[in-house]
Amino acid sequence: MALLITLGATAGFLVLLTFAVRARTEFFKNLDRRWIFLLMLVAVAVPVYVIGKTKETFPEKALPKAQAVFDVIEELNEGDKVLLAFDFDPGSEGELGPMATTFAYHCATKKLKMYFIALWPIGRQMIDDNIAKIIEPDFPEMVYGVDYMNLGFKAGNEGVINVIVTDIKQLYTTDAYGTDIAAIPMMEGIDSIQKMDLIINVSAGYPGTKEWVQYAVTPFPHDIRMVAGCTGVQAPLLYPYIPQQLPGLLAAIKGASEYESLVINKYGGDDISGKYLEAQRRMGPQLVAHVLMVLLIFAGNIIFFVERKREARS
Amino acid sequence: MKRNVPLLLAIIAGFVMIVAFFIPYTVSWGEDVSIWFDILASIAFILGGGNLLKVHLKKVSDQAKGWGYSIITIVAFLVMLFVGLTKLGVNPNPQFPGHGHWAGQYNEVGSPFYWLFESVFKPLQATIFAMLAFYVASAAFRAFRAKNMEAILLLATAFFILLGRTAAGVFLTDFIPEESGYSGLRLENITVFIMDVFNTAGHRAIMIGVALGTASVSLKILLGVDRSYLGSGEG
Amino acid sequence: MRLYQITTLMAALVIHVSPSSVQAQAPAPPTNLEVTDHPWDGGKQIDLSWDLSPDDAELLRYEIYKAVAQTGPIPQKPPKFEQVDSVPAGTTSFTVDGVPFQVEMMVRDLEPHRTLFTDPPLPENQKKRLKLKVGYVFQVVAIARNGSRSTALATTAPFTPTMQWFEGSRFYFSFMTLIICGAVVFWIYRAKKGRPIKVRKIAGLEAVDEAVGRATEMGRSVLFIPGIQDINEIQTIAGLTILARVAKTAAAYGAKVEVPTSKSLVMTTARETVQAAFLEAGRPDAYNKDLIYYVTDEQFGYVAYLQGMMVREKPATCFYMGAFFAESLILAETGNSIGAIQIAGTAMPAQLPFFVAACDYTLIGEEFFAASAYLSGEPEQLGSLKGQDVGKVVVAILLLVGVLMATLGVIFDNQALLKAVAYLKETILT
Amino acid sequence: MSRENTIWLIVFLIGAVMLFGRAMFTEHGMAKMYVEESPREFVDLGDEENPDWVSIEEAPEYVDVSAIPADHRVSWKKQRTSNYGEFVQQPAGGNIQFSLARSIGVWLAALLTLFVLSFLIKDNPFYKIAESLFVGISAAYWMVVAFWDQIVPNLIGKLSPTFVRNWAMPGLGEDARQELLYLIPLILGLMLLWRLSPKGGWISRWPMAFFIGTFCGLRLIRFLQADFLLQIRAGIDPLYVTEGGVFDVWASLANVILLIGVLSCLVYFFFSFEHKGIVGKTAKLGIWFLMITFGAGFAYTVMGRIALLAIRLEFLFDDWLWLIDPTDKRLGI
Repeated sequence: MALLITLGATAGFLVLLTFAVRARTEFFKNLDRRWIFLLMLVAVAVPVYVIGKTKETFPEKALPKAQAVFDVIEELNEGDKVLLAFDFDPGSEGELGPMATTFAYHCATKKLKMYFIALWPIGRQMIDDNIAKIIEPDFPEMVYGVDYMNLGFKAGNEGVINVIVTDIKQLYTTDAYGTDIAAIPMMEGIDSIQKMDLIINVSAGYPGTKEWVQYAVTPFPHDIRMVAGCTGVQAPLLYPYIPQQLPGLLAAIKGASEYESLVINKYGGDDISGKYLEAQRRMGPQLVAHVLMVLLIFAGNIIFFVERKREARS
Repeated sequence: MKRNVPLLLAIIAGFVMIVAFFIPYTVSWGEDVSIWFDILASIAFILGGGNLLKVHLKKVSDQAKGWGYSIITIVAFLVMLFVGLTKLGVNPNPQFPGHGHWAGQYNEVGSPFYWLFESVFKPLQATIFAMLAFYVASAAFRAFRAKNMEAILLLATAFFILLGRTAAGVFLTDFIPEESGYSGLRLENITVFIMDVFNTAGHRAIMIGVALGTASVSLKILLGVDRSYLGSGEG
Repeated sequence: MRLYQITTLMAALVIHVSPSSVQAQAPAPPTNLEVTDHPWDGGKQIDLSWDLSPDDAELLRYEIYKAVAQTGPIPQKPPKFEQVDSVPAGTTSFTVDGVPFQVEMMVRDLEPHRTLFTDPPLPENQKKRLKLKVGYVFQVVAIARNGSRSTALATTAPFTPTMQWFEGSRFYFSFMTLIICGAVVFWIYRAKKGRPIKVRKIAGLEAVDEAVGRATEMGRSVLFIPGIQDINEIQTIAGLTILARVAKTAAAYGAKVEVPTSKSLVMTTARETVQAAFLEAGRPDAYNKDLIYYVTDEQFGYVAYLQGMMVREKPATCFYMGAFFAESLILAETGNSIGAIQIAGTAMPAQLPFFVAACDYTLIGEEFFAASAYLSGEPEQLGSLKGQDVGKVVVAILLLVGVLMATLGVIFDNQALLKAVAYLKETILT
Repeated sequence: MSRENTIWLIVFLIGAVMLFGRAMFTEHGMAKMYVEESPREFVDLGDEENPDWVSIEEAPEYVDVSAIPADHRVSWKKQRTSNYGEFVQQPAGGNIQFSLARSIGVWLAALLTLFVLSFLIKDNPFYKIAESLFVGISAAYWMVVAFWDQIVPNLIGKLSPTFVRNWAMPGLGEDARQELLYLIPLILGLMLLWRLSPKGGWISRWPMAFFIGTFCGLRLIRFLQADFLLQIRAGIDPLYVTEGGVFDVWASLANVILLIGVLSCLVYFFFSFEHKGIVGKTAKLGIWFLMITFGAGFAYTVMGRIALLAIRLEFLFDDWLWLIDPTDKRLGI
């Protein structure tokens, strides 16, 4: 039924558009792209506003890749060690911020030990934001140095991974705040990241998931397990690594939203703060904008065919 | 001296790195050199920053078109540099309070550097990035026209994935039961199939090709066949 | 060093600690556990072998445990065994990975044994790190189907792996590297000898000269963007090689080439390249180094500058050659809106769709690397392309053989074939 | 002034007046930012030789803190970003207060966001301001980051750990030893900078050649291992797949398509033959596969880009205009 209505509406729209294009071919042929910009702005702004006001979100259904990420983390037990590598910056916070939030929330509710690390200079700020936003207010019982810690940023890109995969203390003598590593209780016995039970990477590009796979997972397939969340651009590149090197992957805001719904449905309870629903909220503008994109593609083709027909006639 | 020494340096360094990979004792050399490179790139900021100042100062002194904007660039550059390098307004490190502000974090919350980052750098970076939302729309409108088989495949794939990755995809093909043998035809599952199979195939081939291309370009440089990076040999 | 290697009292401690809880009908343990160094490795692997337990038929698996047992005078805690892995019943050997022959230790961890260190004495600095040679002890436990465990079969003395001069696990890889590099070198050599090299046309490359020519006619500039990665990225280097050709053509036509860069080192190298190109074209006087300048390291700052500049100066031709990220579409769309001819080349698969959608010509992945060879027109460079093709043939053969073996193996359930496939995947192709 | 410009000016003025009115005369104190400032105070209980700093809360009771001279005390306020909701609900005597600097920051951020978006209409002075500002700020930003995160710890810190420990990195372990090996990058760096001198600029080619050579070697190996070998390995799968003893049509089909796809794309990349005849047909199939790949890549990226625009608009609606409050920062105002 839903299909029929949608198909009907689309067909109606297309017919109308075809007539419009025929009537005003010149206008559509040289369509000022600013009209498209305006449509896009409206398509995103209106749902952002409406959802921001009503706080209603679309239902989400988790697909296998997000489910796999969730399952891998679910398999861990209280006290297991997780390395959270935040390799992104404010530019891609729209996509990756919700993932980072949900990862931290999931790990914190499961009482995993969290080790934050960043290969991007600004990643360090993302870690601090995350701690200030999630752990400090909502998990006040967690103690820095015992339940979570911040290794901070180290320059050197994949070189850093290459070293810490066998010897973490060679590069990290202090944590992000200048405390001697040896004085931090949860660093006891951690000589390399092979001691981690899982690596979670949130990545916006280089260095990121690909480098973690190449330099950490590939050489130590039995000792290092990893799941990742990445931007839409990167996702297709990482598919060849699934499932051997990468059991699960959250791709862009959609993946974030699926994972978020899994975590919140299981642990969130009824009265969950809006900050944990960010990805699902963002799927609203996403839906409208995607539909707009599809209609634009249709429209472009109608213009193309009408034009071609006209040219053939003349 | 001007061309042969550097060429020799490149050749030796390159082949040493290749051989080192197979010898356990030397396998970490590559990491050391990577760190050195990052240091060199940091030192090179003096060249870049100097060039930036030179270009804009020249514009200002020539009163070239738009020289007023060059003043903004110069002032912004110098202010940010000063605030950051002097750690202006940064609190001491609570671990070492006696050390003064030099031991603090250069981007501490509340410091002027942080303020500039939050209210200028961050919104500008994120907004320029966000402009892509508009550009993808206009590119799709213009370029995705069914001119030939290639274009049809491009646009059809984009079409399926765009729909399949939102609630619309689930909604549209909801009538196909999930447990039935046809569940593969549900839009979200078509998306997954395209990604897993066609996309993987394409990317795998591209990756293999890129690896070969990289190896070949590297070899050409290491054999001295391609020397365009070395310049002319003139001073 | 001598002193660090003293083998001490560890052996005695090995036997009495065992994770097993012996039950009533416990199976007999395996016997004759032997430890040998794994050949051809970086001193991080040890081979274990044992004789089957007499009760092997009733066994489920063998569990393997390892513990560090220092060979030097280090605090002697009882060795803490941790499980390495488990292997199914009937197995008699296992290679333990991740057992480095030496580890780094802080002086304060050795402090209780300061008296032992007379030659050389321990440094005063408590946090000083020392490299110490270490050994390992192992246990193998048989696990029966009903879950009961045998007593542990343990090694008697700590064993230290040794580091060889060649990494054996990379033997096949070195062989593969030799084939591919050898093929490239062979064809370059052949081309140098003057044998003709025939290479297919690459769409878009013919357009390079034309595009520069058009810019000259229109009296506008040529914009060349070498990507946003630094000079340590091969794509940037390949991009600069193409810049050499573009600059040479532009010098010959008298067109202006503008190269804004986002890395200082790329600016430096690009200046060398362009200057050389102008010299080669016989127009050294026309070279203006101010046209090659640094903008900012920030990706989007660079893009903000470029899109503004493109709209204002309206270059007639834009080249995007190098490593690109999100900026690809911003550049290509802006270029499109000002009606420039756009030629892009990159090996960043994620950005290729945008260049394909918005540029006139796009060099895809390997084509981009090939372009530099192709454009130079030198036979040696073209020869390298032939070498690359050999690499592709190797891929095709390996893929076809591997898939054929795997398929036949599955259809006829032939264990020998399946084992061969596993060897191919796990040993040769790693 | 052209008609278009007049219209824009009027639109801007109306917008500005509305914003100002909303900010001044309604409860929606737009873009007001709040911070929590917690005081930190430390005193030095040691002497000149051996300073012993403790926070004032941890000072032993027998010490009369107030008697410690000013040069043995340090105090500052640590800032935490807060919000209107917390400000209203804080208990009496709380430390959350209005921050003028932060509020101006939000306004600046919002205006710069609009300046950049205005480029979509056409190039204009506002965009030019944003652009010049961004170029200057970001170039300096990365220089500062390079200085504090690279030069100080990795160069100066290696060459003179004592100096760096006393100056900017007191947390640098006592075990940090001088590593003279790091003279090499320093010397290479100086050679590079020699370019600035009027004569002998060619010396800067040496470090460049060294690094280009090194990375050629490194990348050659890395790419062949990670992308070449491992991709072949990943491609070796049986074309006949069984699931629990039963023939699995879809999985088998997927593997067949994968194999054909990879091989035909490789044929497309083949340089030795012209794309004619059977080679041409296979190459064509390869292009089709590539096009599907690109279509998928395009659509995936669209997803991400829209999310980026959404978060910018959320910032404008939420933090700046106080129109929506999805994360309950302002008790639903």
